[in-house]
Amino acid sequence: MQLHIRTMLTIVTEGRLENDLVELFEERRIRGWTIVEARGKGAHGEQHGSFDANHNIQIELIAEAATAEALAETIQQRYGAHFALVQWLSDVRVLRPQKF
Amino acid sequence: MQLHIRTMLTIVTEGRLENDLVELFEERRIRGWTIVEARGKGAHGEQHGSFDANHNIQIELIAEAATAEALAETIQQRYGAHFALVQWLSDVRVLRPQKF
Amino acid sequence: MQLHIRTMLTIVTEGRLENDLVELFEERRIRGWTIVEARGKGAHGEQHGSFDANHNIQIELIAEAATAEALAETIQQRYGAHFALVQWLSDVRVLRPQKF
Amino acid sequence: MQIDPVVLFFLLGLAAGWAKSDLKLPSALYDTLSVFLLLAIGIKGGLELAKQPFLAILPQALLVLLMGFLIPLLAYPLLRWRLPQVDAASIAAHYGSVSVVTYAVGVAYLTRQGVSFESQTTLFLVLLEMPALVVGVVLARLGARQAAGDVTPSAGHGWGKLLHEVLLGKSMVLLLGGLAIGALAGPDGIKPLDRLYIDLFKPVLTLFLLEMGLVVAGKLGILRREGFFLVGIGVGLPLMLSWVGIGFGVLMGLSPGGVTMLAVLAASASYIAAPAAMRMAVPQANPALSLGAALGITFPFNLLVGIPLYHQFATAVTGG
Amino acid sequence: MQIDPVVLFFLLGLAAGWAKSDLKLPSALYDTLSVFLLLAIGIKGGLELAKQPFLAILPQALLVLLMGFLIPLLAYPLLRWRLPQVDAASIAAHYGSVSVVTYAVGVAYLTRQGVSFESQTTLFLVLLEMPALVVGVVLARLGARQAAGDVTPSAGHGWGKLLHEVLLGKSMVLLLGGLAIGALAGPDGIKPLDRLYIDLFKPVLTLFLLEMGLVVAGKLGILRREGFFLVGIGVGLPLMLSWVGIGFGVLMGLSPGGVTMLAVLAASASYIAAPAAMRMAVPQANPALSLGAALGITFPFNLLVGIPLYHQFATAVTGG
Amino acid sequence: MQIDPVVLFFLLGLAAGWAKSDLKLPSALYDTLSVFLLLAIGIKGGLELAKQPFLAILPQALLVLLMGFLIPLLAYPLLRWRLPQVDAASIAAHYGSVSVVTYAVGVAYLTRQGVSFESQTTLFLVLLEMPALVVGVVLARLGARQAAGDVTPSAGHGWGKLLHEVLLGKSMVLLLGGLAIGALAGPDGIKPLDRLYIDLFKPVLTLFLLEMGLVVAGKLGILRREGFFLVGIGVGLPLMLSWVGIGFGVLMGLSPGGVTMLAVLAASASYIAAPAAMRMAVPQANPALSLGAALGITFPFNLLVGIPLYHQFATAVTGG
Ligand SMILES: Nc1ncnc2c1ncn2[C@@H]1O[C@H](COP(=O)(O)O)[C@@H](O)[C@H]1O
Ligand SMILES: Nc1ncnc2c1ncn2[C@@H]1O[C@H](COP(=O)(O)O)[C@@H](O)[C@H]1O
Ligand SMILES: Nc1ncnc2c1ncn2[C@@H]1O[C@H](COP(=O)(O)O)[C@@H](O)[C@H]1O
Ligand code: NA
Ligand code: NA
Ligand code: NA
Repeated sequence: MQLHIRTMLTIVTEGRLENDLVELFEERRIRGWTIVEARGKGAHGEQHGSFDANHNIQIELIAEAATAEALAETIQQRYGAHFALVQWLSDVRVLRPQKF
Repeated sequence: MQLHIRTMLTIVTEGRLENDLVELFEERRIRGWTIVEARGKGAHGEQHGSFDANHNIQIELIAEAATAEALAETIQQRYGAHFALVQWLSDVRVLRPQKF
Repeated sequence: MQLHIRTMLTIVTEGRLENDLVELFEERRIRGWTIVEARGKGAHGEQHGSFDANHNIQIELIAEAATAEALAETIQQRYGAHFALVQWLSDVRVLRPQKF
Repeated sequence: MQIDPVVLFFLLGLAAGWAKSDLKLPSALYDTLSVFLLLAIGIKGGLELAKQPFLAILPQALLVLLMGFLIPLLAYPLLRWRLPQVDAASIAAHYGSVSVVTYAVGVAYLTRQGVSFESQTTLFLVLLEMPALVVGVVLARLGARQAAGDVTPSAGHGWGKLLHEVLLGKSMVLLLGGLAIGALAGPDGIKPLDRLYIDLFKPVLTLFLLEMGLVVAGKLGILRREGFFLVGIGVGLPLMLSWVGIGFGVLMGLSPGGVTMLAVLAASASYIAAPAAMRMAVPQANPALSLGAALGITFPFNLLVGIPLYHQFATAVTGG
Repeated sequence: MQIDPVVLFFLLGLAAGWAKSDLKLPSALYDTLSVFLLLAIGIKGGLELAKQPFLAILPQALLVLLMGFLIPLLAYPLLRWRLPQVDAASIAAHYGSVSVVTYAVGVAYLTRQGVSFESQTTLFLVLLEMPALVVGVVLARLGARQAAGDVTPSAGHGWGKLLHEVLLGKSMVLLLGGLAIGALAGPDGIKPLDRLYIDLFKPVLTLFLLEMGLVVAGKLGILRREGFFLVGIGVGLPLMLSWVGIGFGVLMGLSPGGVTMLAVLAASASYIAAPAAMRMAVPQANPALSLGAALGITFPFNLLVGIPLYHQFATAVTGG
Repeated sequence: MQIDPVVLFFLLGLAAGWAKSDLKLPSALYDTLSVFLLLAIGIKGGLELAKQPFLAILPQALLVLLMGFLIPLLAYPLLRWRLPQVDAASIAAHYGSVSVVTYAVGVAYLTRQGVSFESQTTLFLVLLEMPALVVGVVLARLGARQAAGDVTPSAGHGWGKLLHEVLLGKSMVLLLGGLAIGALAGPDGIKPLDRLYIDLFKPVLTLFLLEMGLVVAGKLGILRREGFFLVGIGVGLPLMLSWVGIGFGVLMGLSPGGVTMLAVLAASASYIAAPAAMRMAVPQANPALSLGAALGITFPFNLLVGIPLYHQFATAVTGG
């Protein structure tokens, strides 16, 4: 089995941003992503998730390195100043490179 | 502390496949895995998670490289054609190598 | 965009330990972490998540390598013997190194 | 024709979803409501069953089973006209099976109109759930076998697993379980539970319909893409199938209300049991297509137009 | 002054949270309960609306809208005294908008006291939800524009998106949707739903208040940090604003009960619609501050002290 | 002996789980139902408490506490016969504490039989929740201390934390909180809440029992592995302990119904509070073992066989 390296961008941020981020992904023609509900703590305090206004989502998104990095940078610039936001990148090996 | 490299296989797919996949894991004598509820978008459209027939799961499974890769290949062959499915592999460092 | 390497510690364990672990993080002056609900199987049997006494959490925590490893070791020593617990470490690239 | 208030909740959900409101019901609520509705309908059926000797309705039950096998066989050739075999088979299965919520709205409609109907219709609902699924799978597999190497042994469950999937699917278990509980406990035993399972049935249905409105709104995308064809299926099939129901109803000698309910059952399409079973049994079929038609078109069509219409049909035919 | 039992549930939640009990309600329950409360209040309002000609209450409705625009304009300069513009604007918006649960507890209080009030107060609740949010955003943006380069175009949604956010936010959709359903279906149509939307309203409120107690307990940290200032806002503003409500109530010629309810609405601060809208429209504002004041102080203050007090004010003023 | 309909829901869940149906209730529903049941039982107890002077039942309360301390001390030596100390201690704690749902089914059983019982049994339920947990932890720690170096200071919480865990665990908080609310608000204050907390209590119990059936079915694996021994514990202990309850009941001079309820309490094993506390206090104990016995065997045994049996015992002994 031949594996191919791609970059995974993980975004942890406020649930409210989901619609905006998905719009951004569509603009950039990203073809897929995965979202899970999360809570956590960071510089913006605790996000308990018990209450409407206050839950995180974690988005995982596999793409080519350049695409993922550019996306991370845009998100950082657009939302980093005022929203709870942490992003990280890592390498993953995928089976079907044409998918990402 | 000495750390040991193992391979982590992550599987994102339709919730309906959970039972089948767990059966497959048992057959292969995989000793552990972790499942979280997810939603997402991909080639098979959006999986909102709001509705029975339509939610994803994300499975993480640490194993030896060969085991993980073989598993990924089987899953790809068995379900890749007709089900929403994305898999990726990455390296992780674990504390107790005998566990995986 | 310049990226910086940090270590991500992932902890999968019983939901009951959440309070204790968060206390430990605060002691160690860890500045952030993310928690998602999980279920799974391991040496301690299945954690279905359907029932109070029986669900997992998965904690992700980005920190400097030394901090993350020391934390993993403490957790292993303190809870490894009697609780369902799996931990792994991996490298991630972050945008704002001063945050972690 | 005044609209039933329960349907207004569906329209509210539909409007909110269509306008991209951030209104969202937790999925746990959806799951809870559907467990409740299935159990409550089962119990009601069981209570009625307890009242009459089973043998008396056996002939009717057999006829209903026959109808369940027949409907997908009627729908399939029509659908084949423009669809691949697997998709035609899967959609035929959806329309052969039934929608519990459409049934419930039908009951609400007749009750509001003061029209009575035979109590065994709940039993018919249970009986209709499964046969069409079996027929659908057979049709799909016959097709697939002809289509050569495309189908590996792994594409879809074996028959044993499939039967398990259908018979022990959530809807069957709760409907049959409720039926058994209602029949065993009888009216006296169930009385202390009436406050939930009887009194709150209709109000809870409103919440469920609100959610269904939101879900259907989420299907508008596929409708736009698949356009007229899906609308044709989603409106044409129930209209046609309602007459199959009317025919069988008349054959069984049901009252006008009973004939109406059988028409509603025939015209309704499953969106819980069928998608679950077809996904595992015929994974090659496109679930967006069958769910788009059954849930995106037929469900609202039946709620808003179909049910009153079938009632008029039935009244005209039975001269009731 | 005997405490209403529904408030005891709030205190239980508060105590449990404060003592760090492991009591936790699932977030799906919270979401479900708030959907239910909003719908139920909307329906009740719609039923009342159906009873009287809309034109008759139009003048009152316009006055209420005016009050909604006025309150944040009054609160803003006071808050500017010690807060940055964005935070002052955001808090002003929270207090100009309304808390549905505070309203519901107010209704429970008056009902228990045997005091009647005009049925259109539910309509007022709906009307007050939005105007203050618009004013708050304008104030914040005027401020931000002066504050130079700090605000990139991306900091906050544009007006179109914002209006969408507010008008199609969960609370507006459910309140207005309920209103429409109640008005369209009328008392006869809603009757079969009474068992849920009317009979269970107050009991369900207890569960919601239990949860709110836990949520408020979670805000004690920020209270401790921000100390006296937040308490000053959280107690001072509602006390002051209650008199604005009383003034408008008297102007409209409402009964003592009606004046009380308008005071409650004026004094209550939104913690569902406002945080959602402000977060997207004015992301520079600190949400911990506004939510801390509105939910951490004002909400319990109104429940425990404010509502009875405003009733006394209103009785004294109207001589009722 | 006719089976109570609520028990049928348990059997339905058990059957569905055993047959590996895909029926699954959302965990949020389980959490919600248990919050509701605990609160409702607490409130009912509080209402009863409000009726009688506290001092009058103080002697009985003390006897009940004594029983709570005694039961684990009786069970422990029996369990030590084949189990390690930590496991024996943990299981002893589970059986010394009580199961709220078993209690509720007992109430339903007696009500159905038309047998009255002392209202303070709800108070007894609350009192029995905790003492056994304390005894269990002491037994485990004495044992562990002897077992040398195995126990690092980190294995298990300190006493302070543990007391917090137990006293502020969800069950204690909701039971005591409900008790206080019921006592403070009195029958008049609670009346508007009756529709939920009283009328829906039994119907809601059915949903909870359905879920419990599914949960118990999930424990069949451990039963198969641990075989006869677990069954021996799970049937033998409650049978034996029911007589302890009967003894104390007679000693207190309770009516036949009251003696039955005390037997039910003594024979029931905790599966909410005890597992939570033991997991943190005695992490060396195997939770699968204690939960397997308490939930997998004793819970269904009590529901199906135990409750009617204890009632017969009690009637025979009291000559009622
Ligand atoms: N060091 C970290 N490791 C993992 N997740 C983090 C970390 N810091 C913050 N987070 C997550 O990112 C969210 C936003 O972070 P912040 O903007 O720092 O408040 C938090 O609520 C956490 O869920
Ligand atoms: N590029 C991607 N990155 C992360 N997750 C993805 C990606 N593409 C698809 N997924 C996830 O995998 C599921 C199945 O993908 P697909 O088979 O492409 O529909 C989707 O519903 C997503 O949750
Ligand atoms: N090999 C594995 N890969 C991923 N997750 C695992 C693995 N083994 C165990 N886990 C997770 O860690 C939890 C505790 O593991 P254990 O202590 O082995 O019971 C399990 O319930 C799983 O969720
Ligand atoms: Na049908
Ligand atoms: Na206000
Ligand atoms: Na006991």
